[in-house]
Amino acid sequence: MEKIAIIGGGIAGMEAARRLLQLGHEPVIVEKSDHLGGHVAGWYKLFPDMMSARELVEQLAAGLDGVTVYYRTRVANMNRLGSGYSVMLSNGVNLQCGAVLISTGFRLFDASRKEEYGYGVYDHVVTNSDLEAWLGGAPDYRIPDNPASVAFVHCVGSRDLKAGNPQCSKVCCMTAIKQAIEMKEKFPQADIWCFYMDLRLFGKKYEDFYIAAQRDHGIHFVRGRVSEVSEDIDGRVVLKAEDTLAGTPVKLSADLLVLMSGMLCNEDTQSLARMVRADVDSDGFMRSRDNIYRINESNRPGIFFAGACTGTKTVPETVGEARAAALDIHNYLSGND
Amino acid sequence: MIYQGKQRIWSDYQKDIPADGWFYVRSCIRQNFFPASEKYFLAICRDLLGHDIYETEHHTTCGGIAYHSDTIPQETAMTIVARQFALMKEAGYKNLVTSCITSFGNYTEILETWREYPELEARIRENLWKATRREFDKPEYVAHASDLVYKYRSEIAERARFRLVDKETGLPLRIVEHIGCHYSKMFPHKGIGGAEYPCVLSGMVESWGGEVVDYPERRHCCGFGFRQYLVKANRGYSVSNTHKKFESMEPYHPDAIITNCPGCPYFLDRWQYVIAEQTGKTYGRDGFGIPVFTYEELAGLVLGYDPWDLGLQLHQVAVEPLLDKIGIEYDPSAKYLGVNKEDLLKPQMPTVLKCC
Amino acid sequence: MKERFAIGFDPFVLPFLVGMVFVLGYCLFGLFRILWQLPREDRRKFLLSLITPATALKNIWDIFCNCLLHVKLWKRNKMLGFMHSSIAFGWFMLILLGHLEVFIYCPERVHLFYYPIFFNYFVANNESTIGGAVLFFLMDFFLLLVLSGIALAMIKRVRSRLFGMRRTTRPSMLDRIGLYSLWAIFPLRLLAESFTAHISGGSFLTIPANWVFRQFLGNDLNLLPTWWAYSIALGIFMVVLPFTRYMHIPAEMMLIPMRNAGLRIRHPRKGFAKMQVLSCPGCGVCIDACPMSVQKVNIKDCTVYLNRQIRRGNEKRIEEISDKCLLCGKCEAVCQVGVEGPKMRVAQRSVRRYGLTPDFAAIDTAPLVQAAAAQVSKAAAGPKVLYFSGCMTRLTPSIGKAVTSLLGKAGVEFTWMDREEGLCCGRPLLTAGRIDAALALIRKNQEIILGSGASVLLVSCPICYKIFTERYSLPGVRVVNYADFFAELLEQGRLKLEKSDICYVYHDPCELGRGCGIYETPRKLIGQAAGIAEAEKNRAESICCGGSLGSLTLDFAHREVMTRKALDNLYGSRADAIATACPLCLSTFRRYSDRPVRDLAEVLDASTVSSFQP
Amino acid sequence: MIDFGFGLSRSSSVKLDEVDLGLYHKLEALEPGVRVCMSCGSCTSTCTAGPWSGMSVRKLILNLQRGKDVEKMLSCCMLCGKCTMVCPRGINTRHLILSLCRIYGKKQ
Repeated sequence: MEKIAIIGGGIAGMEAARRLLQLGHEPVIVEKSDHLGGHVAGWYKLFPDMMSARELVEQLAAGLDGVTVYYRTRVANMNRLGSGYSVMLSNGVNLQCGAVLISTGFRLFDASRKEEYGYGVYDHVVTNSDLEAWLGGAPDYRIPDNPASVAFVHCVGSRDLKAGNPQCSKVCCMTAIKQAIEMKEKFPQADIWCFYMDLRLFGKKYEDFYIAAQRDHGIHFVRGRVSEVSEDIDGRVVLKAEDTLAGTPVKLSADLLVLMSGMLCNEDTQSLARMVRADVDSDGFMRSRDNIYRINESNRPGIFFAGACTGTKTVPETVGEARAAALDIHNYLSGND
Repeated sequence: MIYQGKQRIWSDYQKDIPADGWFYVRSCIRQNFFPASEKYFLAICRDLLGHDIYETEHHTTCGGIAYHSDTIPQETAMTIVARQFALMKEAGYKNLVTSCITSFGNYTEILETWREYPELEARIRENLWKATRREFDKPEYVAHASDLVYKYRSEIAERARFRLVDKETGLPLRIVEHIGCHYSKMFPHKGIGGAEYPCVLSGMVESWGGEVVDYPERRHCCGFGFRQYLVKANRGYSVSNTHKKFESMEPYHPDAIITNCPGCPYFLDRWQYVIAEQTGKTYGRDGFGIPVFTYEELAGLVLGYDPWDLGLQLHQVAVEPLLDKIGIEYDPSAKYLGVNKEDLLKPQMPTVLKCC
Repeated sequence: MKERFAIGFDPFVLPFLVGMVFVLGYCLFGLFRILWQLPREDRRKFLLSLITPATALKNIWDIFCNCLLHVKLWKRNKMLGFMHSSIAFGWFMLILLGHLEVFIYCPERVHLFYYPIFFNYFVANNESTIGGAVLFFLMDFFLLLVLSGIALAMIKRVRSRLFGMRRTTRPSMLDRIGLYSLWAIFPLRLLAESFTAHISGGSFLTIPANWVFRQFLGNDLNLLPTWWAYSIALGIFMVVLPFTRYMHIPAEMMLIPMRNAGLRIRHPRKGFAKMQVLSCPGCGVCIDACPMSVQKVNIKDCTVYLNRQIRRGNEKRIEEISDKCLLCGKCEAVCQVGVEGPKMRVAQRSVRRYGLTPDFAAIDTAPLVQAAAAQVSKAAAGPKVLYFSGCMTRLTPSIGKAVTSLLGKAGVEFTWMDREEGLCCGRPLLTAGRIDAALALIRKNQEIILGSGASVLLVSCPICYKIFTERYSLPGVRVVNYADFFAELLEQGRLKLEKSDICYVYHDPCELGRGCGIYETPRKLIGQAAGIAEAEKNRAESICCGGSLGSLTLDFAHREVMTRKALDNLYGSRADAIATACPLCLSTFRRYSDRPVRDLAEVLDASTVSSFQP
Repeated sequence: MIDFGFGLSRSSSVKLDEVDLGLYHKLEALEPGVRVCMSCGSCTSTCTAGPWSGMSVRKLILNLQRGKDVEKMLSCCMLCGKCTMVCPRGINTRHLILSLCRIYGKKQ
């Protein structure tokens, strides 16, 4: 039985560990925080089924009996040793592994970098993850008790050269619509506005959400990117955008502004990549051997990827990829690659 | 254009048209614009081919033109239509054939509305009863007269004296077909060939020897559009749309246009004169226009009826060049003679568009 | 001393004579042309300044310090300074002493201006006088000085880094000819004087050399060829001089009086600008200074190349170079002769023809005036403060918020002129060379500001501040930069700061530092509010953030590299955070910085402890 | 010619294949960035001149691509550079505008 180091205990790491355990291996999860589940653990509900994110994490955790998990631990060093890898952890443990799975996920774009949106400057500006935490029950003083209007701005730190990320983060359109619906359900009197550049609703049932948002919830969609935000005398946020379809500049005073922060590669991932000389792609994420057929494989033998460390992914994509990675590792270790 | 592609679409939009037992309702405006067309529809289909088509002098307008011009509510139009149905019932017929495209659209629309809202039909029954003490049955089948001519096109072809070919070269004539908007654009399944590629007229053209011209603005309205023409302030809009069609068909050099609607042949014909006066441009050969025919006129021509009996002298655009091309004999001096051979006098000729 | 030849002439002086006549003629003609090109009032001003004792004295002093001693270069790099001043000053002294010799020993030859140059050939030493010995010693001494300079120059060509220069310009063909002939002149002079020393006399350098040479080459046949060679080298140098970078030697001597006369660039190619172009020595100090030079593709776009292309008349390149520049002003700050790179470029841009000209007539200022006036009149006693934040500050709302907060804490009532809608200050148009449009916009803003009834115009953006102070006519309104304003509030005790533990490195924005000369106030303020560190390149040598509106063509990717370079300079201070005083620097740095970037107002606001109690 | 009291109205549709893109192509050569506009409208909403002249770099680019005139729109541009700052595709909008102003000159 060979050890497999799984770096990152998000949903990708958890699912891969569960499957590797089933395949008779000995996965070890290295998690930098004090809990498993990563970003999803802080999420409230998952589209398109509006499943509870906590339930998903609990389900995944239930399959981890017998898996060693090191919390608050980082990889200090990692070297090729024989046919496997020697992984030095920050807690002093040294793992001898047959294979390494990098499942370090992503980080959210720091919305305060788009300073024209005033995150951290204005009273009523939150990000998608702030809102999700609040929906999940965490108090947030920035969210007013009874907002008359809520504005969502898509593509914050995505498709934006100035923010250093020209890529589309792909899940934000759908997240915005999901959250818009949730806000409308919480505040039926409120006007909800979505400011988008393009609506990219590509997944199963996503279009249904869009139609429902329009038809059942009366959410307003404006095609135009918000260029600047100011604060009025009552502390409301004033958005300026161009309604590019009508061809006129528009202004909106809203009680709450939600910024759909994009997904970027985790900096930790890049330092891991340097340790084993795995390639980093032009978008900052890890480079797979190809982006069609071997997304789970790195250019180094025995180093595998799962989840958002190779690019923006939805939850089902991440979980599916984790299973595929587990199978790839199993085949790699049993030599029938 | 992939012909097989069109055929595949046509196969989805075929109507099973009964051969006989038709109750014929005429059009309000055709009798003024193209007075011989309806006469020759009956002459060809009933008298020549021997089909059972009945008409009564008691029927009225269907109300469609007033309905589309926003002058009467739909319930009024429905009650008028109900009366026609009552006349048909009284005459013992079950199939309705209309001369007018707008009537066809109007009847179809009303029947479809009643199907969706039976309570409306009940109310109309009541209205009709209160107003006229008549009762009606809904027709089993509603067809447009062009549907019938389409159905009988082979019979006509068999008896034809002329074919739609250039007598000099033997090549088929290039014919533009123009379908009235209300034929199938509202209910594609009610038209032969559907709304995108209707084949009701192209079928006739092909079986009579001609070649159908497909051009980009084929689907576009003739420009009549009821309010667009009827209100003078909008008339520029009307002629602009006709102009757009002619500009689009011009590169194909069509020999003739065949239509199945009361308004279309009128506007495609008369606006050629107006466009010529406004832009100095004509679309036919040698300064002539492109002649526009109703399907009855074209059927009459191939069957060898006299062009002046068919009323072709009432066209703005001269038909003589086309008659010459096909080789149809006619007496130029008889063009402006009336029924009793009295001289109706030659009208004043336009300055730009060449006429004879 | 006695003359060896009664006619006082030998054919070998001809090359020198030709060169001398040519260069003098050329320079005089050029000078008259430039004077002719000057606008009338400028010409008057210039000629007047020449006869005004104060400026005349200053001219002489500046020429002595800059052209001969190269004082500025000494400050930059000792080796570089020594090299230049040894050659220039040594040569000057050789010429001066040569004249002195002629004046003393054969005054009847004073009118022959080749005589001092070739003095040693024409005379024979008959008696050793004390004076002669001193002169001979001095002549040898200065020749040695020049030779040491030439030696350094040769080393510099191979290893420019020893002289503090990472990159230098590539000399053109003619430049090389000039360079090699210049290098040849002084060794040849040494050779010629050494061969002649047993006749003409000499000193510590030439006498021993003469003795050595005579051991090998025991006759005087070598004498004449060396003088020929010396004369030819001089002749070549002077003939090519007008077409090489060495033109800066005569040109700079005229540039200094022109600058002292207060002339400004009025035409991109003529007059004062032409003089600047000719004065460029092509040293390449501006290459290292230029923020664009972090990338190889942009190296040939700094001021030295602009001057070179203007001299060559390469219009396409002139336009490219003029449009690309960020106008950060650093090349001007480091330039040894005072070529005004940014102003030359703006002048180039200003003559460009556009088919479309902005027209601001449609802008109705009345509602803006009314809105501002209504607010201003509401303010209680004291100065009526009108705050102009500028366009860019809308994209960095934190500045406006911090300024508002600080003014509130200090109890200053104010009106925010462009909080909702506002006009641009006009500086971007000005720097793009669209001067008439800029002036039209300035008039619009003047209407608003004067119409509002304000007495103080508070400006937080240095880009705006510069044009407000330079181009606006606002009688009765005091234009004040926010750094100065906050400093005053501190002095008056209306703001109180408590030092935080954060250590900031202050980035001098180009427009505030080099542009307006404000270096110390922001530092003083930050020093009171927090710790302060200095970057290696700071103050007048601060590196542009790369976001400047000055450049018309630089694209985003190229700017990013510059920003990162500027950040590296700031990181070098090991400060926790970066402070600056310009919205454009702020947003540009924030885009890439790995540590917090704050505006001066934010830094102050965070450290303000007590509020003003009226 | 007869005055009928009505006449042909010009079609409002743009024939894309017949559009005169001369101006656009000239601009492309001077400022290739014009090609990557994704019509997000950030430039328009942030525009300082917008309230006075309807200036919109987005519309400007689109109009050029459709062969329409853009002269009026440019009249109030102050070159303040905010549009350049906010453009997510990093287009040098100021250079774009200046280049366009120049091309207009050459056309006449």
